[in-house]
Amino acid sequence: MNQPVPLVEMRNISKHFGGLQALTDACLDLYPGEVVGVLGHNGAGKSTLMKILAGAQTASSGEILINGDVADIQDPNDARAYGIETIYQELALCGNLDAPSNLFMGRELHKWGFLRKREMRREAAEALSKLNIRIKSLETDVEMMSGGQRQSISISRAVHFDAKIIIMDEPTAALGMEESKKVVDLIQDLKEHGIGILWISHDIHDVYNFTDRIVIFHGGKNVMTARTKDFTQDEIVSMIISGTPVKKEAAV
Amino acid sequence: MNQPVPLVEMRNISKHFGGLQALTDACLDLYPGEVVGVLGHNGAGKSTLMKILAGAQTASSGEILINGDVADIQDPNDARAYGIETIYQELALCGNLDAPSNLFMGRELHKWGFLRKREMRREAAEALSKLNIRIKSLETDVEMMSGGQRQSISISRAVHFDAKIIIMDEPTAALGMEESKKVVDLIQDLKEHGIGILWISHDIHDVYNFTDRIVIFHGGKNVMTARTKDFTQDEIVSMIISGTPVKKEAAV
Amino acid sequence: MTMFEKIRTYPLTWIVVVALVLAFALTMASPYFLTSGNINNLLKQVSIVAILAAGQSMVIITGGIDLSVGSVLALSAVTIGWLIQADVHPLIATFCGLAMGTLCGFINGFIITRGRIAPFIVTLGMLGIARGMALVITGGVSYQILEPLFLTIGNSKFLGLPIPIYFVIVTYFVIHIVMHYRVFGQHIYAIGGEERVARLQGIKVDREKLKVYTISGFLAALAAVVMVGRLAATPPSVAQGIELQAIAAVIIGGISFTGGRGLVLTALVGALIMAMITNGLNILGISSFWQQVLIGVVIIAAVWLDNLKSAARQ
Amino acid sequence: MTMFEKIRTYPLTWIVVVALVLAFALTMASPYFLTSGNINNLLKQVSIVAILAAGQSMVIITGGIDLSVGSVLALSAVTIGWLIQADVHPLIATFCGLAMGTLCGFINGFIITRGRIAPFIVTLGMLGIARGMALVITGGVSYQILEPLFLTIGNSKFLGLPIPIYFVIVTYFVIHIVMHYRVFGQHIYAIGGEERVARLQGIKVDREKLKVYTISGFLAALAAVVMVGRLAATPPSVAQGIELQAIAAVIIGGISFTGGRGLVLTALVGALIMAMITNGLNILGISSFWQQVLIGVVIIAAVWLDNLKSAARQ
Amino acid sequence: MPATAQDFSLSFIVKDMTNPYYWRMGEGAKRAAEELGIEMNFVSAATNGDIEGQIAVVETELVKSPDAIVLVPMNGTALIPKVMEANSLGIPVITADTRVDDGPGKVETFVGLDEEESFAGMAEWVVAQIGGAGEVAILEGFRGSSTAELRLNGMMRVFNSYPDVEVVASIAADWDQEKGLKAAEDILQAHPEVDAILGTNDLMAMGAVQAVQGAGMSDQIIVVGDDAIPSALASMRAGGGLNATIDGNTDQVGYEAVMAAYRFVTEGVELDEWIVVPSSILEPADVTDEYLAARGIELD
Ligand SMILES: Nc1ncnc2c1ncn2[C@@H]1O[C@H](COP(=O)(O)OP(=O)(O)OP(=O)(O)O)[C@@H](O)[C@H]1O
Ligand SMILES: Nc1ncnc2c1ncn2[C@@H]1O[C@H](COP(=O)(O)OP(=O)(O)OP(=O)(O)O)[C@@H](O)[C@H]1O
Ligand SMILES: [Mg+2]
Ligand SMILES: [Mg+2]
Repeated sequence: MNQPVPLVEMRNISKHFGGLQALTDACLDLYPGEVVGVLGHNGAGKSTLMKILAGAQTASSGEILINGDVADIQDPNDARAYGIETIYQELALCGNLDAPSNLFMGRELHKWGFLRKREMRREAAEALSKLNIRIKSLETDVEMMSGGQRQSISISRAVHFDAKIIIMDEPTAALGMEESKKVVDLIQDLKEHGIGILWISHDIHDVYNFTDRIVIFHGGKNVMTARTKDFTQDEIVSMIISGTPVKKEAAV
Repeated sequence: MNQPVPLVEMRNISKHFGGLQALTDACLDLYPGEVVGVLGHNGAGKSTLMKILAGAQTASSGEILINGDVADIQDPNDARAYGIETIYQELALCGNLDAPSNLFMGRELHKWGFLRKREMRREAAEALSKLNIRIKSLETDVEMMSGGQRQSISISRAVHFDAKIIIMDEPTAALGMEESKKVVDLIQDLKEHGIGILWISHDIHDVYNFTDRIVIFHGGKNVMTARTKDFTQDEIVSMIISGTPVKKEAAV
Repeated sequence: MTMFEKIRTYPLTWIVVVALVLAFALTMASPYFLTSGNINNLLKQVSIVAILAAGQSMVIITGGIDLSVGSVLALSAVTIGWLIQADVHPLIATFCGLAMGTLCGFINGFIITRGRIAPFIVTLGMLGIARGMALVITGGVSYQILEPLFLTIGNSKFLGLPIPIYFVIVTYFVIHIVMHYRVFGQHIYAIGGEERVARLQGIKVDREKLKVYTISGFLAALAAVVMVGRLAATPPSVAQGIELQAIAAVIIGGISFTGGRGLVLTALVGALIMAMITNGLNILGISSFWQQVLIGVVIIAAVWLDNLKSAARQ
Repeated sequence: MTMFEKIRTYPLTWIVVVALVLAFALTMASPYFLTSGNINNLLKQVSIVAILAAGQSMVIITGGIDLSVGSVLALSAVTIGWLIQADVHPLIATFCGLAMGTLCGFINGFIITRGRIAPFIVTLGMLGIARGMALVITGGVSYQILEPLFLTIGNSKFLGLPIPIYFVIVTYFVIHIVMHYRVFGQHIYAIGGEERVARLQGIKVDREKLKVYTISGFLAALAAVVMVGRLAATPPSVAQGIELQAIAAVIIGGISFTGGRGLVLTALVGALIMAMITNGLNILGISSFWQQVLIGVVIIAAVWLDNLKSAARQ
Repeated sequence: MPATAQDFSLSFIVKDMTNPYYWRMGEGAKRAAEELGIEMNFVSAATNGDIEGQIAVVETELVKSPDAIVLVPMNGTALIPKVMEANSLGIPVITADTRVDDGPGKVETFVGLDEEESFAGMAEWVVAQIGGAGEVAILEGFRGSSTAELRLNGMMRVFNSYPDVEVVASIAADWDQEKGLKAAEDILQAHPEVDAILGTNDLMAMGAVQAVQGAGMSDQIIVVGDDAIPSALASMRAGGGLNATIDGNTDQVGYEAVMAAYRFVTEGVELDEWIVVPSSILEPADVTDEYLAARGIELD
């Protein structure tokens, strides 16, 4: 078989927190230029799996391959080195800092260690304007912003730097319609640039229309991995809720 | 005119944070047994208005009437005394405590000041089960829970005590389909019991189907208050985005 | 959770193990350590810091700090001494001493909650104010207290244990009940976890904090009663810097400055560890130069050992 | 924002106003306060705490605390004294003293970050260790330092101002630049704001914290150089309890324990307020009994006044 | 220089007014000031050990340009620069109770007892009480203070000269009563055979008395202190407590120091290098009503 090498392959990832088993032999793969929807009920383990890929947590067992090679992701810096960017469900912003500071956190523009504040401000304004978000003053601390404004900053940050893999954990949960639309457009745009996207969402409609494949989890276990269009929306919904795969001839 | 007295009437509420004007003469009313959808783009001021009603913030100017009488809401306790319960967009949970503790926070069941832990556990389990949420152990600290699990706790808390007015600020943002469905059912149920509900959401579909009236904000100002079914979904979307009311003969 | 898991994750388990390790090391190092006489000593010596640590741990769980306990202790002690000197009945004097400490704690809490001033600043201010008042009242003089009441507290035993340890037991028993079985304790944990949320959920944050600081003041005064018993005197300069010991006991026990977490009982073990270190070094006759070095090393090592539990948990 | 609004909300504005109010009150109270001699005194007296407060404020902005600065100062001072006593060239001795303080700070940071131990405990441990080492090195003896280098630092003036104040100016200039114009400073604010987030965003939290504690150690050693100049001696018992003053200066300035916020320059004003209080009370000849009371009251009042700014903002 | 007493001003700077020891020195100084009809500022740092605090106090006093300064330096070396500063301002400095080290600072005279000799005397007294042989323990003052060092040296010199006397423990209790109590309790555990505990001040000694009484060993162990503070005297008078203390006559130190300063400034006489104030060992029998009356102390 002459399949291309997957950008990411997560194999048999298990994770337990003390006595609680959050993930059991979870598997997932992602190819370049592909949008994969990660689905599942609340508490299914989606965010946990994504955090493991992002280096925010470490798996109890299992392995991760990036471009076909085993990758050792111990912390967020390792993940970044592999070109993985993440929009965390909890947003991961420093409330005490303003939007540009959050956007460039850990990757500040500088000259000999001196911050280039003006450039960062300009670039941040530009990046945010792409999402159509109205932020009255870029100097406001993020903790004073509305839920949607904060989410936009988090999204802008993930897409601003050249990533190869972007993890989006419910990126549009707090966004308005117009803003959500922008994010979906953005996803299409990134996809065209060959970036692989893992997209967690509870909005089955968006997922159905804009993902190439879906992975469904239930209670920390894989239920099904398939091309999105192989199933109807209702079938997908039923799999998410019941946790048992719908039998199909066309299933991959 | 023989109109019933509104449960809540907010008149000409303005709010500025330092130099930033978040609300300008915002008005809103809510009748018993009514679900009012509060709509607007990100940063429109929806949460700010709700926080003012909930006593979490105080208005710079304007007045609030509860059952036709001017109400002085200075802090969350005042709001509670009027029977107002709130699901905050930021959830307002103590991450260091478990679900029952959060559910009963400030209203612990007790006998002569001694906690009735077992009763609280039992009631909490019951309340959460209504929302169909899977929480593996009620002893887990809330900060270790998934986004959806946390949101469910916040919802359960608001509906568990006998409220007259419930503010729901994007209550289903982090919920799965099934769980969202439960919340919508819950709203219908509460409505039948004569409770007034203010529901902020960006999900125009749900809002359209399950609200009696809508209030649209744009940049901190009222755009339109109307019976939901007087407009089409598309018209509502266009008002949210443009901020200008669609002209209609039928407008209230 | 299995029983083993439960024991392993219970906050007391590891710190008690650390204490036992230390006790074992000291027993090996000196034949005098594990004598009944010395255990009695240890119990007496730990009592004052332990009582202060109980109050301090409540304060720290709310996310605050109380630097004034040493000075409040001194002020309460001299109040007792001064009244006894003036021929007031010792029980009334004791009552007034307790009232004085409680008042200081109340003032701390009042200023912190009404003035919205950081606890560090307010209690630092009180540290100066209470100490100064103690000196002003006495003119710097230490009264000798030969009342049988206090001599009994300081020197007698009951059921084979020195009296001060009963003060400690009662204190921790009550505080443990309050923190884990009463609504008030529940509120304290909520406030320490996220004060904003506690406020939104209708907890009377200011009132509860006021109570906590008042209790801390009361316990400082209770410690003063033990101190007067032990010294049979009320020197106004007593208990300088003891606040750092009380705070260290709390933190060694595993209660964190971030608030909202921890078991008050661990502070007792923390206090015991601190007392064992000094007692052990005194017994070993280690030069006081090296003592300071060793106390520093052992404190860090004890907490490091205690931290291994989280490593084990991962 | 209007210009007025900007000035009004700038963190320095109110605390400077508080300082001016205090200075005015003291000038009214005593004819000696606003004499050039006394202003010189004040500048000399504030210098040591001010230098320590600069380091402390960085530490506090990361959400930590450094209790060891007083002891580290003493250890650096006796290192200098001991080497000079042994006929080492004073510049080399100074260098070694600075290295010693820096090393202590590094050890603090190392244990905090590697051992995941609370800064309070580690620096409390170091408080004992460094003080003990200072005593061990010297055997408790204070060396007399009559090197012109140090006598100049302690007693000379340059452009009409005492030399120590230049140490302060340079320190605050550098730290201000670092905190507000360099990537490192940006990282410190991020870590203090939300350490978890900083880590997720790829900031090398441990490395940055290590640097901060190392800088605090270095500044303690720098303060030691000034101290040696002022005392012309290196008593190992010097600077006991000065950490509380440094911390108080930081908090009075308006930097909060929660971390992530505040302007380092306010710590300088905080230190100045503290120094003015003591100096003023000394000048007024108030008995040291009442002094403690008044210092406590004025500290609380100063912060309360400063808090009015937030009230005004609401 | 002022010719009359009315405008003569004097600054008397002690270590720590909260200690009864310096309180008593102040009493003597005030008596002298009253007799002379001069103005005196009696001041100190907030706590003993706060060297910078005392330096700040000296600096402040110098701003007021007094005619003379009496200084009880907290540290023998660290106060030299301030003495020099006074010298350069032409303000004469007299030290009392504690010396400043030899060096560039010019001190007109030192008024005080000989710490080393006083404690050597106390050590001799203890050796005599225990019959020339036995175990003794010492509660030291604040390590690094010159007073603590002199006192320790005086005692060690004597004890070392008796081969049958063993110093089994020497613990720093920082002049503090509670620390003295704890240290003494621990000493009694490790060395139950100890025959005498020497506190280098009365506060620590009183702590030791409590420890000894708590252990029920009052009959076997001698406890001695220094400073003759009121509670120590009370304990001696009550019996069964403290066995002896050194009376350093600190009120006389204060008195003599003020007198010397006045004479030096107004009469311009050269002062002796050391104005010695004698000390004595007080035993319970010495604490008579007359003694207490002379000290102005009421005990009940
Ligand atoms: N740090 C933690 N400690 C303990 N349990 C955890 C922790 N993080 C997650 N869990 C548990 O693991 C399970 C999976 O959580 P996760 O956040 O991955 O769910 P999710 O699929 O993202 O759900 P949601 O749709 O609600 O975001 C949940 O039961 C949760 O309680
Ligand atoms: N505490 C605050 N301080 C300063 N500005 C604030 C504060 N809270 C809100 N704002 C500002 O007020 C405006 C309205 O915010 P609000 O949270 O009410 O928006 P919203 O309509 O709820 O938006 P979303 O749909 O994103 O939740 C925003 O521009 C926000 O930045
Ligand atoms: Mg999730
Ligand atoms: Mg909102």
